[in-house]
Formats: sequence, C-alpha cells, structure tokens
Amino acid sequence: MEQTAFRMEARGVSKIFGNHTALDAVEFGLLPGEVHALLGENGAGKSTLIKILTGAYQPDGGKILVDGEEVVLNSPLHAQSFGIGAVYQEVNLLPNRSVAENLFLGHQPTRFGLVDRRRMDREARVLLQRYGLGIDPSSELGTHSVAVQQIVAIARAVQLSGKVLILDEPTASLDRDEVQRLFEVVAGLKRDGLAIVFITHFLDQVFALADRVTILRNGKLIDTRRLDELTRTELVRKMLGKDIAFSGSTSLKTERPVTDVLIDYEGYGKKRSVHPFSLTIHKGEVIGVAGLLGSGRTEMARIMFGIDPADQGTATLNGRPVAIKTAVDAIKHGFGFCPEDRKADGIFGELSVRENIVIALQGKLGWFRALNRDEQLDLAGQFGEAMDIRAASLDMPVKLLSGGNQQKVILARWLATDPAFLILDEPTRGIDVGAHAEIVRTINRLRDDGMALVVISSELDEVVAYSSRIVVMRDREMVAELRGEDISPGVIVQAIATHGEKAA
Amino acid sequence: ADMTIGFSQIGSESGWRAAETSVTKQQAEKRGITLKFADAQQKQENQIKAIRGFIAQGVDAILVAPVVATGWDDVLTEAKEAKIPVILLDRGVDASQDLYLTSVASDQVKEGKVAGDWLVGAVKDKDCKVVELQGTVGSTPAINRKKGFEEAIAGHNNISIVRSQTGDFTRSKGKEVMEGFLKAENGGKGICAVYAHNDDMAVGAIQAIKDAGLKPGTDILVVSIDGVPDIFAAMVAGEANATVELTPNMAGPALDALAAYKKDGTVPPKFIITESKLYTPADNPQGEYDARKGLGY
Amino acid sequence: MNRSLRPLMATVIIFAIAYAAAVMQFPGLLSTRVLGNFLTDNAFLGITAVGMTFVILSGGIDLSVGAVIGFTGVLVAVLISSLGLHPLVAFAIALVVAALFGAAMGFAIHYLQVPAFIVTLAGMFLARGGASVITQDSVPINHAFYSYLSSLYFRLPGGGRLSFVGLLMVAVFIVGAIVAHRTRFGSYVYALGGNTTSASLMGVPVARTTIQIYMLSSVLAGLAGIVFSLYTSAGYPLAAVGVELDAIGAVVIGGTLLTGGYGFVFGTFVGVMLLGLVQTYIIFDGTLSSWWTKIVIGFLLFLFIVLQRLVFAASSRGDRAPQKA
Amino acid sequence: MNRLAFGRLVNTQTVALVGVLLLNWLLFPGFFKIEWQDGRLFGSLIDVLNRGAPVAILAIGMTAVIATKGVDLSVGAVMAMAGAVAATLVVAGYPTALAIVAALAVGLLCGLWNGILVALLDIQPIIATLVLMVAGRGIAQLITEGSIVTFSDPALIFIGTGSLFGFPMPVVIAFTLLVLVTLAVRKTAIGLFIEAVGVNRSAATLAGIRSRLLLIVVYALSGLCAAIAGLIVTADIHGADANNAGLWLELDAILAAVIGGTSLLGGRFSIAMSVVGALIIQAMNTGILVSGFPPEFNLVVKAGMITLILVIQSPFSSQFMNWLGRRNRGAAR
Ligand SMILES: Nc1ncnc2c1ncn2[C@@H]1O[C@H](COP(=O)(O)OP(=O)(O)OP(=O)(O)O)[C@@H](O)[C@H]1O
Ligand SMILES: Nc1ncnc2c1ncn2[C@@H]1O[C@H](COP(=O)(O)OP(=O)(O)OP(=O)(O)O)[C@@H](O)[C@H]1O
Ligand SMILES: [Mg+2]
Ligand SMILES: [Mg+2]
Repeated sequence: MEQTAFRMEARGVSKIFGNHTALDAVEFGLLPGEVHALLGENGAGKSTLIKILTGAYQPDGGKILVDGEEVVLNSPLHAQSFGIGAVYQEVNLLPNRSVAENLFLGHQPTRFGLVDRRRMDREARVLLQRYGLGIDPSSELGTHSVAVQQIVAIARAVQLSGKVLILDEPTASLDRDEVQRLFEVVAGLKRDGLAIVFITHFLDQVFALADRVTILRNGKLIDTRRLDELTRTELVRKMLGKDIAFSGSTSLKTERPVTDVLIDYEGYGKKRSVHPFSLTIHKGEVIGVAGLLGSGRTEMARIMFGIDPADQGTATLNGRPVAIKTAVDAIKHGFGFCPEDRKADGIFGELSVRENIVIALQGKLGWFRALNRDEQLDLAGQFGEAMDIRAASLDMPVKLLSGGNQQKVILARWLATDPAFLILDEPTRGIDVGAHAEIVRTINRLRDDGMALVVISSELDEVVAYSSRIVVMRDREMVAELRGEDISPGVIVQAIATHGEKAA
Repeated sequence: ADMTIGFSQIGSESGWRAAETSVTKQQAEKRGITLKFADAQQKQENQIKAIRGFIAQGVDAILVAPVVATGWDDVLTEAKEAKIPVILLDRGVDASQDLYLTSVASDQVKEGKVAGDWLVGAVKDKDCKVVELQGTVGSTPAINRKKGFEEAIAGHNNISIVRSQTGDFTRSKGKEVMEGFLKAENGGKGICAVYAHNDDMAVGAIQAIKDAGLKPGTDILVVSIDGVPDIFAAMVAGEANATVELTPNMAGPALDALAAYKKDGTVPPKFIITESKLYTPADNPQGEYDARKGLGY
Repeated sequence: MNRSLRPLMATVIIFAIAYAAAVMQFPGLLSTRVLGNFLTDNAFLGITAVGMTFVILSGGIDLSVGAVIGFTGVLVAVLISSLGLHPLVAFAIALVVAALFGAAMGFAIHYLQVPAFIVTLAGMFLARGGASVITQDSVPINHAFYSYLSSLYFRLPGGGRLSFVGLLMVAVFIVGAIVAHRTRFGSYVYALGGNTTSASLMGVPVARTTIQIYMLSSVLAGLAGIVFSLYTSAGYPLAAVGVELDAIGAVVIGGTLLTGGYGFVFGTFVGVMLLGLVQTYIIFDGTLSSWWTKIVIGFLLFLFIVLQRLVFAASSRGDRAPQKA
Repeated sequence: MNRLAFGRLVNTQTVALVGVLLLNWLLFPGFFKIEWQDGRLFGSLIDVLNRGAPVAILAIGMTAVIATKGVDLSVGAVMAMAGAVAATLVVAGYPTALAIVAALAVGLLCGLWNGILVALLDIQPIIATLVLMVAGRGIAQLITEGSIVTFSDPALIFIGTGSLFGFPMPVVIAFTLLVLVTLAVRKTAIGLFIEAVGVNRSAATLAGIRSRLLLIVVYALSGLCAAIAGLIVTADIHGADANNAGLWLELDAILAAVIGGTSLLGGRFSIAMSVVGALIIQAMNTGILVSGFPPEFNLVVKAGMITLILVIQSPFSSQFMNWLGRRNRGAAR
C-alpha cells in the first residue's frame, strides 16, 4: 500500500471518446484543506476529469486513489459514499422536484422508513440560509432562476461532501454577492479540512480563493503549482500555450458619436412580467444590462425578442413601427438572441455542429430555400472559424462539445444570419479566458461594424469593457441608465444599491 | 306490458355481429320493448359491468351475447338475486343452468360438422387437400368450428387439412393468408378446397384465388360459415360452393320465450338451438342475397 | 398552490362536475350498488393503473400490462385446475413469474437502451403469445377458496356490495401513494422522470430503479390478473386486451404527465373512476349504438383533456406576478 | 463516392431484412421464386412488398411524427374512415375520383385535427391522438353502419389489386410516396426543422422555426398517409371493413419506424429505413404464414424476432462489438 498525503488522487488517468482523447494520462492530487483550481481552455478536459473523479465516467486507463487506497468508482452514488460531492458544469438537478428534495435526494431524513417531509423542509431552510437564499424549500426547483438552481446545487454538494468537494464552474451564473457568499462557505469548508476542486474561467476568483492550480491543455497535464509561485501572465500562457492581450480590461471606451437610431422601445412591457421601459438603441452601440439575480433582465430580453410578446408600448424600427409578436417576427427584422440557458433553449444536442450553426439562417430563409450540404459546410466552417470553435468535425453532434464551445456555436449561429440587432444573455458564461477575450473582441468588432447589441451580463468588469451605455434593472423595472463617466463597476453597484434602498 | 330489457352485445367486430345487433333492435321494437343497448368492445369485463349496470337500473330482463364461456357465475348470481331473468344469445356459458332462463344459440361444433360433411359429399373418393382459415386464435367459435370440421372429415383419409392459419375472422387477413397458402402449395395447384371459419375470410380467400389466376368454386372449392350476403353474391357468381347459416335472429326466439315466461311463468327449454342450415348454389343464392341485404350485415 | 397539484385539482373538479351532471340525469347512479360496482368492476384496472403511474412518472411506458393480466390469469387457472395447486401457491408463482418478466423488461430498457415503448410492446406479444401457447381455451377455475374469495364482500346499506377485490384495489392505491410520495424509491422514480442524466449524477441508482419500476408494474399487472381471474373465475388468454390503453388513459386523465416527473397516485384513482363513470353513464343511457359508444368515449376523453388544460391555464395565470418590495 | 453510397446501404436494418428473408427461404424453399404471370410479377417476395405497403406508407408519415417527438395512434382509425368514405361514395354512385379525393381529404382533416391538438393546445401527442383512435373507428362504423360495404368499382379496386410495370399498385404507390416525401423533406429545409423541433422545441422556436405550423403539417402528412393506406386496404378486399381495417396497425407503424432507427425521443430520422422496417415486419408475418407454424405461436415468434433485431441494433451491442474488436486487436499485438 503506497502512502501519500493526498486525500484523493488520479494517476495516469485517460479517457477516450471515439477517436478523441479527452484525457491523456493525467496526474492529479488533492490535499486536505486546500482549494485546488483546475484550469484550462474550453474542451481541455476539466469536466471530463471531474466526471471520472466522481464515478460518472469510467476511465479508460489509470487509477483513482482515495486516502491512498485504490478505488473503482462505478457511479456518483458510489463516489458519494466516499464523501465526494460535486456540482457539475451544467446544473444537474431535478426541475420537477422541490428544492428540499433536490438538496436531500437519496439522503432524505426518514421516520419509520418514510420520508419526513417536514424535517426535510426545515433542514433545507436552515441550509439555504447559509447562502442567503430565503426561498420556500417546498417550492418546485424549476420555477427558480438558473442562479438559484446553481446555489441549490452547491448547497447539495457541500452537504454531501465529507472529504472532497468538486465545483465545476459554480460561479458562472452568480452575481458578486452570491460569489462572495460562496467563497465564505468554501473558506469555512477548507478550514474543516475538506479538499476542494474549483473550476472556473475567472482568474480573479482563482487568485482570490485557490491554493494550488492544475492546468490542462488538450487533455494533457501541463503543470500543477502552488499559486503563489505563479503570475497571472504565466498562468494564462500555460493555459493557452501562447500569450494573449487582455483586450477586455484594456479596451478604451471612446465616447462614440451617436449615429442613426435603430430601434426605439417606448413604454414597452408586459403585465405580470416586466414594467414598461423605454430604450433607444442606436446602430453601432452596445447596451449593457446589469442587475441582481432575478431582476428581470432575461425577461426583458425575451420581450424584446418577441418570445413573450409585449402587451403594452410600441417598438419602432428604423423609424417605422413594428409588431414583434414571435421570434420569427424578430428574426425577420434582423434580430438575434443568444439565450441564457444554453442547454434548454440553445443547443440541439443530437444535431451536428454544422446544423446547429446554420439553423437560424435556414429558419430565416424558410422551408423551401434550403441550404445544401456544401453551403452549410461553408457557412459552418466560416463562422466556426471566426468563433474559433474547437470541434473534431463539423459533423459531430454538438452535445459532445465542451460547454464553452457550445456557447460559441450559438453565437456563430446568430452571426450567420447577419443580424442588425443582437441580444446576448450571459454570452460569456462558462467561457475560458481566451474565448472570453475573443467574445469581448467580437462584441467590439460587431459594434464597430454598425451592429446594435444588448448584452446581459453579471460580470461588471466585462459589461464595463464593452458597453456604450448601461441600463440597470431592479425588480423587473429599468431603474437607471448610465453613460460616459458613470460606466464603472462602482457606479453600477451603487446604482443597484441606491435604487434598492429607495424602493425598500 | 311496457318492458325494459338490457342487451349486452360483444361489440361490432364483423358484419354478422352488426346484423345481430340490428335484428335484435328490430325484434324488440316489434314487440314494443325498450332496449337498453351496451357495446362491450370485445371485453368481458365491460359485459360484466354492463350487466351490473342493468341490474342497478332494475331492468325487466337481460340479454347477453357472452364473449367467452367462463366467468359468469358471480354476475349471473347477482341478477338472479335481483330476480331479473337472463337470456344468453349466440353462445353458451359454463355456469350453473339455473342462473339463466334459456340460451338461444347455434351449435358451433355442428356448424363445422355440416361444412365438413358437405365437403365429404362433394369430393367423394377423390384426394383432397384442404387449407383452413381459422378465426381469432383462442376464440370459442374458432375452436368449435375447427373441431366440428375435423370430426366430419375424420375417417375420410382422402381428405386432409394441409395448412391452417388464423385469418382473424377478417376479409383482409383471409386474403393475405390465402395468398400465403397459394404460394406455399405450389401456386395453389395442390389445393382442392378452402374451409373458412367465417364468410368474410372466405370472401377474402376468393379474391386471392382469383388474383392467383385460378377459379374459386371450380379449381378450389370454397366452404364457409355464417351466410352473410356477400357469400351469396359469390355463389351467384359461381365462386363459392357452400355456407352454413348462422342466423342473426337470436333475439326473436329469446324474446318469445321471455314473453311466455313473463305471461304465465312458462319455463322455456334450457337450450334453444338455432338451425345450422347448409346453403349451396342450388338454394337460390340471389333470393337469399336480396332477403339479407337489408338486415344490417 | 403547488404547481404540480393543479392538474390533479382540475381532474377532481371535472370528476365532481361530471358525476353531479350524470346523477341529475340518472339518480340511480347515486346508489350504493353503483358505487360498490365502481370499485369492484374497476379493481383490476385500478391496480394496473397504479403500476402504470410509477412507470409513467419515471418517463417510461408499459404496453405489456394487458397481456400480463391475460397471462397470469391463464397461468393461475392452469396451475390450479390442471396441476391442482392451492390458489395461494399459484398466486405466489404467478407473481414471481410476473416480477421476473418485469425485471427482464427493465433490464432491456436500461442496459440495451431500447425504448420502453418497444420493449414492452415485444413484452406484450410475448405474454399474449405465451398465454395462447399454454392454452387457447378459457380455463375455468373451480376451487372452494376461489369461490370464497370472489364472493367475499360487505353489504352496504341499499343493496351495494363492497367486495374484497374492490377493497384490495383501494389498499393498493394507498400503499402506492405512500411509496410514491413518501419513500426514497418514490423520489427516485420522480427523479428519473425529471431528468435521467441529472438523476444519475445526483446518485440515483438508475439501473436498479428502472428494473424495480418495471418489476412493480408487472407485479401489479400480475395481481390485477389474479383479481381478474377472481372476477371471472377463469383464465383466458385473450382477457384484458387493450387494458394498457385504458390504464394509460386513466393515469394521464389523472393529471400525470406522460413525459414523466409530474403526477400523483391519487390522480390515477380519480382517472380510473372517471373512466368507470363514463362507461356506467353510457350503460345507463343505453341508447348508443356500438359506433356512437366509441365516438362518445372519444369525445368525452377530448373534453376532459381540454377542460384540464383550461383549468390548468386558468390557475397558472398570475404565476410569476412581480413581487414589488 | 460509390463506396460511400454502398456503405450507407449496409446497416443493421438491411442486414436484418436480408436475414429474415433468408430465414424464410430456409423455411420455404420457393420463397425467392418470382414468376411473370398475366402481365405482372408473382411470388412470395412480391407478396412481402405488396402486403408491407400499407404499413410502409403509414411508417412514412409516422416517422416524421416520431422525429418531432410525437406519435400518432390514430392512423389505424383514419385508415378505416378513409376506406369507409371512399366505399360509401362509390356505392352511392359518385365518381371514383371524387371518392378518392374525399377519402384523402378526410385523412388530411384528421391529421390537421391531431396537429392542432398537439401544436396549438399543447396536448401530449399520445393522448391527443388517442381521441381520434377511439372516436375515429366509431365514425368509420357510423358511416358503414357496422357492415362491410362491398363495391365493384374497377378504378377504385385497381388501387389495391392492379399493377403497373409488373408491380402491384400498392408497391408502386408506396414507392412513389417514399420518393416524394424523402425529396420533400431532404431537398427543402423541412427535414432539418423536423429534427430540430424533435430535439429541442424551445430552442427551435427561438431560432425562428415556426414549430407549431411544422407540427401541424407533419401530423397532416401522417393523416394523409393513413388515408392512402386506408384506400389501399379497402380497394384490396373490394370493401370497406370499418371494424377491422387498420386495426392495431399503428403499433406496426411505430415499430417499423423504431426498427428503422428513428428514436421515440425525436431527432434523427430516415424515412427509407422506416420503410425497410415495415418490410422486415411484413417479411416476418409472411414467413410465419408460409412456414406452417401453428398460429398460436405467431406472437411468440414475432416477439422473439423483434427482441433479436433490437438487441442487435442497441448501442449496447455496438459497444460490445467495439470492445470485442479492441480486445482482438489487443491480443494480436
Ligand atoms: N461524451 C462525450 N463524447 C465525446 N466527446 C466528449 C464527450 N464529453 C466530452 N467530450 C470531448 O472531450 C473534450 C473535453 O471536454 P470537457 O467537457 O472535459 O472540457 P472542459 O475542459 O470542461 O471545457 P469547458 O471549459 O468548455 O467546460 C472536448 O473536446 C469534448 O468535445
Ligand atoms: N433569489 C431569488 N429568490 C427567489 N426567486 C428568484 C430569485 N432569483 C430569481 N428568482 C426568480 O426568477 C426570475 C428571474 O427572472 P430573470 O431570469 O428575468 O432575471 P435575470 O435578471 O435574468 O436573472 P439571472 O441572473 O438569473 O439571469 C425572477 O422573476 C424570480 O421569480
Ligand atoms: Mg467543462
Ligand atoms: Mg437571466
């Protein structure tokens, strides 16, 4: 029996999907009481590694050790019995069950062999309070926003993990406060001696939280280091294998001359959904939308795009009033929309990357002007390249791509329709630093080409980087419009907070 | 007297069944009886429900065309306790005889036997390979009609059943199965006769024989059971050779027996067996066709 | 109100209205006799539908139940009548056979990843075919214990009967409801119906649960087969043809979503009663021809689902009302 | 390119079909014998095609429906209705063309009805189409009053028993329909849209696909196919048998689509493979017919065959084959 200090260890772990080697003899060790960041580009193999560590996948080579003993984890349930809990990248919970049941599934408190609902709800309430979530534990999970679900998933994993806690991009849909709270919880767990794996694309968070980092590239282990031995630039170079310029944080917000108005929403709103708002959007302008969780940003976007059609107010496009009652109407007028919930509303998992890219353009062309295979390949190749989509083949099912690459596919889909107005709901969620910079660059480029964009993001730094103007949402109401000098994270936070106090 | 009678019919799986339903309604109407009709969609459980429903409504008598022979004791006992006489139509049941007033039915084994006897007489000493189109697997008429026919040809070594498959009592399956038989028996050259458990399948088989370039009725003899109008039409055309009639008028004798019983307590015989009459082209098929056309087949 | 309770409420309301309307027309429908018959006559359907509820909640479907009813009936009849076994022994054997059959289907569904629709369709052919291979005839069961069980009932005031099989069905519903809503197994069933991938990542033993679900469905269908054989004192290979559609209908009318994950066992009970009500109403009416019977059943089915949607839509209005601070 | 096209023909479905046909040949040596007689082809193989045609036609529509994550249980009843309408009209003396058009219109209408329930009222397909499955047969019986409406109109009969280029009409019709529908879905964007709606309806709507309209069109196609199949079986027996026409054929059609590789969860579909699936089912039925098994074994044999085919097709067995292959290669090294 080999003795190591590692709580959990992966030795020479490999995973092969078809002809694609997702992990190639990766070594990974976790010490008790550390936060270990697992970094890498989209598709580097991070999620695959943690699925192996939690028994969701079986490795094709190598072995797993827990407390120095070799184990074969044949299912997540089995892994849980070793005290290994995980939050997977895509929220993997049950939207049809109550919040409490999602927290305790498989471990419900029982009395006389029957589930004790009351106790379960009580315990759930206490548990959620640690994360500042005051929701009713008996309410259906699916009625809550992605962010709330994300927190529930984290609470569940923390609850289950006695030894190891794995968090795959837990902060992707959380706002600052939430992230802060999560960090406090993680710090506490760390003090209790848990080994914590943390995957994220936010380098700030890595530096704020992690003790050590492991970097993967193309399924290969690049390095494992203590974080204090590394600089930010070194880290990025290791991840990408090259240097990048931080275009995001360095881009200049030049005050742009106001050009033609593209679309003008006047008193636009929907009863029981979003209070009427007025917003004028010019060509070549990026409107950033900021706000707390559940402040109604997504709902506003859906109204703009006609998915939930407005029942009051008017929209004027290029000086002419337009009725946008369905997504089809919106697309006809040159709109595009990248939804926030990629899995549920964006991706056609079984269909190929190529089909996923051309589908919106094809939808616009209609049933009878079909793009033939060559045209499709052309388009998909062109926009796939523009977005730097890493796919073994354009004909592989898109569900096999890593999360970040799926996001790029959806962006490519809309760019292919050559839109005049693009609405992006959390476009950078789950996207690696390289791609993140890429998307920010793309947004800037599209703006310079004269496109109008509305970008919803919880990343204030990011919103600040590309927005010409920022609107702040609160309680489903547009409460502030910031421009020029006011566009800075501090002012935004203040805008949200001040109005909050006023409203309260 | 104003009488209300419940009638639990099996369903409407064939033209004959539809005719039985419409004849029963006619017979009731003729006698001024209110008929409560319940279609069981081929399910015994629905028939039991229907009978229970009739009992709950307090009808004066119940007619049942039972879908299977077994399983009637309990519900018939309930009817008896409620003093409602029950008459079985068309098929008998495996229950104590004091649970029902009478049973009006044909003798299905005899039907098969009559058909078989006709064939024995028709082929005399010649060798004859018969193909059989069975009814629905497991159904009582299919079992009995097969049995009767086999009894009739037993001891006649020149006649043998070479193939037997189910045609589900339907015209289209009858045609499909016959096609298969024709292929399997050397294009039909080896087949001397087809015996179908009902006329619908026989009509299908006749079409298959014609499609194969043979003459039904001449190259291959056709004998079947029921006596529906279309088989008489086929006889007129010389394409069918014999059918054994199963009268759709089971209700007539049943209602007569009931009327006598209600009037002065005359107890009818336990089994009223309808005639299994053989019809051949010699029996004025055109006339029979015309007589039956309006009966709702 | 809890969102998932709404379709159930809709069904209950519709049932109440329909029953009231029917009673207005035929006061006889209110008698204890009819009420007792409701339980007795629908016992085998109800028991089957409980199993079907679990299957559908998990996002699957079981087309084999009608055939399993037929098969168990025949098996029990042959064991008792031909082999002379005691009915209780025959019941035990039949239920074990049904359990194995269900387990095999669950195994194929999970491990071979063949859709449940097709596996259970093949299962239906197999069970039906197996029954007719055993016997083509209907086999009567004559055994003192059988007559005792089948004539076991409490008399209700007004001539109604509360039979053993009727009570058995009620018991199965109660146990079924407890298992579905109050045990871990039940929560796993809902989990599978919600999202199989999530469920497995959350540590639900997917393979075991799938196999157990189809076992449960087959065992309950087997039990229904026994009830059916008690009901008719016979085993018949063609018994209960098409009951799978009735059971699915009852489950769905009862407010369970066919896509899985939402629904209640009690809803299924109301669904079964609603189907029973339709049939009884048609019998009481007694003027519908064979074809009008079908048309009316189809129409009522249509009416129920549309009403259910309307009630559902009405009650979900104002769902996401803004909570202004 | 040629190799590619050939490669696409070699798949589990065609292998299964060939397997079943060979089995039939073992049971009945004359199985592959085809003769020319009275200006048309004759033989068991032709019977398989001819008898398989109605289910194949149903499967064409059913495949599209299933690809949208739906199912159409009403096709059997629609067949009965279409047949009943056509037969009653010709018996009443109306021109054949009118009768045929009326029957097709009935099918289309039924499909629209189903489509509206599914797409506009958002009713689950299995239940939405169950309504018509139950009521439709009743309507068909209402039209024929429960009897078999026999007719002798040669033009109508030709649809069922005539022949063109030596092939039975049903085969010609099924083949034409296969080609037309395949072209219609593959040469336009409809095929892609059907798959998109089946995989993720919400995403499809967001991507600007008119998913409701598409669903209605797909169910209408299924209804139309059912009407055509109904005309064929009615013409075949020179009569409309409302009680039995198309009874339980919906299950065969679904089975054909699934054997053809279309997932009941929606998404990828191949109409041609579904037609092959229908032929596999028919080859099994015909095999049972010519083999001379006692009929009580029919269902057991069918269940066994289906299980076998599905096991061969399942991802599990392809994984198993991969594993075998890898092991062998490993051993060779
Ligand atoms: N089930 C699968 N089948 C085939 N390929 C897969 C499968 N799962 C993942 N892959 C491939 O394996 C590689 C690693 O994917 P993984 O999800 O682990 O990346 P990641 O590092 O988590 O990326 P991201 O940051 O975008 O989430 C990708 O190229 C992906 O396409
Ligand atoms: N913390 C919370 N507690 C309760 N309900 C919430 C919470 N967060 C969000 N919700 C619910 O989800 C809805 C979210 O609306 P919407 O998705 O438009 O907001 P958003 O600003 O886009 O938020 P997100 O950050 O999730 O994208 C809210 O109306 C609310 O009902
Ligand atoms: Mg990942
Ligand atoms: Mg949002």
